[in-house]
Amino acid sequence: MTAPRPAHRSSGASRVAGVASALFGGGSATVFALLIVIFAGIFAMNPSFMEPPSLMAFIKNAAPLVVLAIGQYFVIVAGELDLSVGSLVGTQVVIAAALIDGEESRTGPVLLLMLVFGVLVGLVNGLITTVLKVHSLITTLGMMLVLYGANRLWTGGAPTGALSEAFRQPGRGGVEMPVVRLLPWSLLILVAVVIAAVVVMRRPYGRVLIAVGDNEQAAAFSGVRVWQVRTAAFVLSSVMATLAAVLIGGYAGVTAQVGEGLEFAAITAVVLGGVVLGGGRGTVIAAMAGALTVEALFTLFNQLSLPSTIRPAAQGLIIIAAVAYAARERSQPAPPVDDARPEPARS
Amino acid sequence: MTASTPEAAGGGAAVSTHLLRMRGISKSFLGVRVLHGVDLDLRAGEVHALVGENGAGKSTLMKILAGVHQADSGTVELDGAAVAFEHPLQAQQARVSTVFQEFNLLPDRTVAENVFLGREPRTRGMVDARRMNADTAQLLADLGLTWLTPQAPVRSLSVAGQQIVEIVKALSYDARIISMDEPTAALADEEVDLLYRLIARLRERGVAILYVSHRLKEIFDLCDRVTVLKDGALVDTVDTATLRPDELVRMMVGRPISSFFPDKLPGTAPGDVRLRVTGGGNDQLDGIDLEVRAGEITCLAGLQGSGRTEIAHALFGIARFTRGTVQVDGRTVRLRSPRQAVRTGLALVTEDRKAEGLALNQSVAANARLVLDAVDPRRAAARARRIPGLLSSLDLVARGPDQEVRFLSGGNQQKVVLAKWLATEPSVIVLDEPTRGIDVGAKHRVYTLMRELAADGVAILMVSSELPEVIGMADRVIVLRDGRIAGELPGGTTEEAVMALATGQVPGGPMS
Amino acid sequence: MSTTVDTATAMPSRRRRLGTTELVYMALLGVVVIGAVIVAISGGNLLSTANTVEMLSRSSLLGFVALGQTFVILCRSLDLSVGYVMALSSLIGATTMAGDPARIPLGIAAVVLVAGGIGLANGLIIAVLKVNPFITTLGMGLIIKGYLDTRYKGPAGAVPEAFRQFGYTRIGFVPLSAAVMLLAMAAGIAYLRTSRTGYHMYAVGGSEDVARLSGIRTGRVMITAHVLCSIAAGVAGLLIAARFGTGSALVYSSGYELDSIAAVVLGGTFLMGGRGGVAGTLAGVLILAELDTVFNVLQVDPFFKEVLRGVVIIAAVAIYARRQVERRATRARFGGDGDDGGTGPGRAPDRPPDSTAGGADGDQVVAGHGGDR
Amino acid sequence: MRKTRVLSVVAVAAALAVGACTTDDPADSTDEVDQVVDDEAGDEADSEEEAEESDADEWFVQSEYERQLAQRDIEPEGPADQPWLQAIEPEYVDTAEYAQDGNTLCFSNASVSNPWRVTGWITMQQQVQVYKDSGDIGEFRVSDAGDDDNKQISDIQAFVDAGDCNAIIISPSTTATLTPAVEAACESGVPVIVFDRGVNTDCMVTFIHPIGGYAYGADGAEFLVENLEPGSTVLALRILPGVDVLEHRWAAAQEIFADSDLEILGDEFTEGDGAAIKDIVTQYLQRGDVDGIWMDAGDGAVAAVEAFEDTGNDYPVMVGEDELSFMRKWQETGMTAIAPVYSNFQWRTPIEAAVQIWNGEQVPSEWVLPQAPVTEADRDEYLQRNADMPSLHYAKFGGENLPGYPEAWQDR
Repeated sequence: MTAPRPAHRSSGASRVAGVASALFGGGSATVFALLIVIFAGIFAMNPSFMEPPSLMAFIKNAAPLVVLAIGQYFVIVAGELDLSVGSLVGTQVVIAAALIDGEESRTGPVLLLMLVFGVLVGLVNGLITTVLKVHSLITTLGMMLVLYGANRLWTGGAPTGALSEAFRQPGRGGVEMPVVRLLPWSLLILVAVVIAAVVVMRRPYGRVLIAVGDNEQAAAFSGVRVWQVRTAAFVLSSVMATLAAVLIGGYAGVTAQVGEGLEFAAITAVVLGGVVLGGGRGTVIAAMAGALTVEALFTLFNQLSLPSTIRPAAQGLIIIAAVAYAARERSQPAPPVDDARPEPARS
Repeated sequence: MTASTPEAAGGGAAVSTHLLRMRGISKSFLGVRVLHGVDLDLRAGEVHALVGENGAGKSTLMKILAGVHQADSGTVELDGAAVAFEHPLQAQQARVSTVFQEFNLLPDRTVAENVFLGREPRTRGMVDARRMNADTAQLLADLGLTWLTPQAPVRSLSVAGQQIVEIVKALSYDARIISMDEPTAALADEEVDLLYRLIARLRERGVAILYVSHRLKEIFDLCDRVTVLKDGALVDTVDTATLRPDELVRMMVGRPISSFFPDKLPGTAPGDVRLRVTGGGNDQLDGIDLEVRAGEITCLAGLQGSGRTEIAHALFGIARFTRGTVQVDGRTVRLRSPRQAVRTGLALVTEDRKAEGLALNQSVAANARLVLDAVDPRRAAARARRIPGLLSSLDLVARGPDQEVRFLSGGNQQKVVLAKWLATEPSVIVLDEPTRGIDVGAKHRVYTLMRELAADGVAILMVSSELPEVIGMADRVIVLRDGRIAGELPGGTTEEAVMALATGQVPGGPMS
Repeated sequence: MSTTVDTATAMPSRRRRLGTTELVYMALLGVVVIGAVIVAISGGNLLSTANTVEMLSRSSLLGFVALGQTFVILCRSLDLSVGYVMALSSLIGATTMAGDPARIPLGIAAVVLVAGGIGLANGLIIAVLKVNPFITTLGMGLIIKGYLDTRYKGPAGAVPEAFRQFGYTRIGFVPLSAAVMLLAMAAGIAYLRTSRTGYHMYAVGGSEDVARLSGIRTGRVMITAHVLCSIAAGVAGLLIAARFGTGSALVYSSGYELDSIAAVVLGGTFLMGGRGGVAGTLAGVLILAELDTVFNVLQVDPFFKEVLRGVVIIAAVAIYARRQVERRATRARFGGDGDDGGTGPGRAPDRPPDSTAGGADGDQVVAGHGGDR
Repeated sequence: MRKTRVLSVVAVAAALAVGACTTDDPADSTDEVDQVVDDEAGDEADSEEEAEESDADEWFVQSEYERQLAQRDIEPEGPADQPWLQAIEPEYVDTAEYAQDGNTLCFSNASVSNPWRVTGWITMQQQVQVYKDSGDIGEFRVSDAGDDDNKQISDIQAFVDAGDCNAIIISPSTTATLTPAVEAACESGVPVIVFDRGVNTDCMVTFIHPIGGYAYGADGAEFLVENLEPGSTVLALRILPGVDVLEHRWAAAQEIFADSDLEILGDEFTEGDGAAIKDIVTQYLQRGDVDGIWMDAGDGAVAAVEAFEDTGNDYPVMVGEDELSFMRKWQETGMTAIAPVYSNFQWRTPIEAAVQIWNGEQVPSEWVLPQAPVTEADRDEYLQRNADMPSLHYAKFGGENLPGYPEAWQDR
């Protein structure tokens, strides 16, 4: 889970090297190194952390942020930004609590409704950004305010109702297993989401998405419907936020503060993963690793018994240092062109 | 036309001493040598061409002179004093200015603000906009450019206007040396002429000009001496007066020019009309009637802005035709987006590779698949299997399919673009300036490719501003003027005939 | 001769450049008029002295922050640490002054120094270490938050009575803080229009490469912008201290970073840098303050306010974007006179036609240059 | 290039070193959990003595602490079935000067950004409705500052400038920072009523509050001391640093824990976020036993309890709050717990006070409301009473006899 293996696709060494460099090269190497260092640090502090139940607990806690980071990755790699996910997570949990109100039978329909709402929010974000040409920072900032306000306007300021047991299962429950004691649903969901995300990014849509983030005009001239592709990225982000809301609501239940600040955590995670703000570069695996790194960092702080108050400072320092380090790697002069020698003449 | 004879220029240069002396310049990036031991001299009042294939090291040498890069070894002497520019600012302060290929202008700022960018005149510590405008107006007047206003936002200028602003900016530093990187690459012919006159004036003032160009004609028209680089090393520096064009080409590529435009492949014959435009028009174009046949290379010629690129864009749904009809293979189609155009069987190799053709941070493979991924996602994987074969048949030089295209040379980037479009198996392919800014070897491959495609029955519409290319390749030449078709000429026509139509002069009339 | 050219073209170009700013002020006027009408219908008077005073005093705090934010956004950067800088500055100011009027200058100096230092650090990390500004300032905010939470367990320090006047005195009906803010805005306008660094901020935001190749030390410009931004936030922190009578760390949770960005963008400054200015920002701040006042007078639910604010911000920027598109479209239209310089690297797909090149045509007769060598 | 690498390595190293400093020798002590606990506890004590002396002073006032603890045992004056009208040791002031016919009531609210405030705010509106119906209150004008001190200062100024408020109720968002604004309001001659958090002035007519943070913190801490074996471990979960009401609670708890044999594993800030709480508690449980949880507010108490369930640990001795989701969880699990109360019914009192002041009736200058924790003894009674109320509602909200009950609180 934590150390993704390079995929052996058996089409030659260059292929493996290519995948490896895609995974570990560029800005992404930093995040994997950092992740390993942090895990080593946690393990040194507390060897029991590596025991399956502890790891499972870690995954359960980290799952929502990883899911959010994957959603944010789609948007960032397309050259945009989604600040509304934190508010959306909060709103979705509140919607769930208010509408389910403890009734088990309502779980399914409400989940469906949340999905619809998530898609809707993503559509609005995407269409305002692509059709009305509003910078996504502003669009999603506005959406963040709207969701924050509307959610509290609806509930009078604090969430009401209660989540059903079924709703809480994905984030809290799991399958009884011998070694790990409880294999959390969230781990299974996470694995599914990561696989799906990797597949999506290897599919035509994923390639087109990155191309749009890299060079919008070239993509458009290649027959890409840029507005659709970008809007879909926003929809994916919102759907991921909805899933994160299900996981987080399941994990910890309803509190008034749920979701606050998650947008910045998700963006931080993605950027820490070497994905460049502005689009066109970075892998979804690295974004996921970024999210795990952020969560592992909190765990490390806890293991170090770092005073609660100083943790943000340490977090800020490490993020800046890691991104600076990755930027240093990237800003090295470009390798020279290959064909300084004349090409073979053919005629 | 040889507006400035090499003799006259050479005579002027002979009295000058060496203004600049670069000796043994070497430079490596990541351990790969891009320049080794290059020498270059510039005399006051000379126009000195710097030529070589893409990747020969021209740009790097220029950037070392400009202070953008620093040489790993070697010396630069200016007026006999050793200098080492670590920043473009130092070069400019030493009165060495550079006009780069990518415009270094701020579109949202005015001409004057751009000219004096970085050293705005101040009065009592405050920027004096009035003086800045007056000084700019003076500089423009000195060059006879009174039609340019200092307060005009650069965004509102044509390419030539922007180029001129660049040169004025260089002059405002009272430059002794101005290097120009492909200054005519983006200019229409009449604008080129304007540039020539400007260069003549600069030469009179004793300014040394280092002129990087791919266009041989300009080198012989304009330059006194030429320095040839190949593979990062100096080949020779010679007077243009004593040099023949084919000799120069041989120095650059080690290959005679004779085989440059390949012959038609056997069995190539014009077939059915694949693409027909009737009465096409929009806010840029009017009355466009056009037929492109299978197996035929049809060429759109005309001055810059005559509507060549606009037709390509209109055909591809980028800027649509608002009038008239377009038929592909006999069926009337409405092309409202590139996507529809691709689905109809069209392909467009755009003129600006970096801005419109490639996602530079993506791999060769990803770029080559892009159209398939975008337009036919379900069958993209299957159809993309052709791509490796296409790329190797195009002689692509790259580390592998995973190499990012920004690391490739212009020629190889163009091959990736071509592969991207060939992968769609188009029935009509529009090539907009397919050889712009690429080296001679790659150019040749593009020409042979066109012949191969024609032999396969693809209809080819080529847009080109290089007349030799038009004459050498086209089966039919359609000449545009002011957004309308000025006339059609058969293949093998003369450049004079094309120019006559393009400029509206009576054929056979005085050409210069 | 050049003077006639000057007058001939100065007008249109100036009009074009003022366009967005004018629009913002018209929007401000619109908000005031519509607000006044709605308030009048519900039986109030939006333009009463009390409400005007309220509006102005609401605007002053955000005004300082947005002023600083304008500089960095013009440079195509942004600063998410301003809220934390405000909090830290209020505490440093209040603890340094410690209730002693004689120590007021010392307190101000300490704030300017510390805030400037933070701006310097932000600028250095962005310009030298090449870290994305979003991440840099987010991280810097976290660092300051960590320090604040560790060092200060609550409000600290005391501001002497004399300094409190900064927060409470009025000159006529203009609160002193608003007057100072307006002065600072005026200074900001003058700075951008008359200082080289001001000019260079537009250049760095417009294109960092162009700026660098024109000999501008882009790093210094970026750093200057960040120092100014942090100092402006520091002054906002001093105003906080003056109004609170003490320094407070919790200011950082009030969301001034995003509010200030919204105000700047509302003021017509392009989020991607190189276009805009302080005058627009002032209008943006006043629009937000006026909206707040209207909502307050009308007793709008606080959460509904958030919704409206979000909608207003998006709508405003959508309108600016729309205008941008329309303006280009009209300029690109010309009948068959093919002189659209549509080539060249970095071309905008819709570069306008060039009347000047038309002049060139007439001037320089095409000399059959296409003739072979 | 090299330099930046060195720099960033140094930065990371420094950050890690900062963390490493807080434990004496992490490498040696990892094998024995007890050892870790010892080290940390010792360390905590050290740092308190060395560095936090000034901070402790700032938030701990011995006399006030003792006064509040004593007030818990004083029988309040007033009707027992209307605790919002009760007062502990009141010193009445004459309000004849404020008696008037005007009935515009202005209320500057800090925010309604948490469930406790939402519940109280509904109660207050219902109380206002009662007096509106009776004609005692005409207009009820509200400004919500959204937790922004500066905005609240403007809001108060706006009320003063408007000049037509007959009384101003202020629920300050922060004690120290709102003082000048409250003083300015007092100077305008309008009767000013402050409730919930205080301000550093006594210019207002009455200051309404429950006994206070020290008592709240002490209720929980004392309960832990009584119900845990000596040597047991306690984790303190706090919301935010620097908020006076919350800091007082923690200061009192620290005072009591210091005199006990309990070991405090740590105090963590959670911002009241359930996910953060659950994560932190889970991590503490991975490292060792946690016997008791002390919280400075009940937000997210259920998440803390769930962390014990999900990791298969026994329930801790729990300090929550009278928030219903916690009380229901408490009843369901039967764990040993207490729910300290920060009397939510105080939101009714300012309205009552305003009407009394307009009538020229005497009011206590400091109106100290009773504040008694919910214990196991009366837990079921309160749950019974609030059976139809949603979670995140507060048991002692005191609005049962208002006409809007129960719909207003249910359909918020």
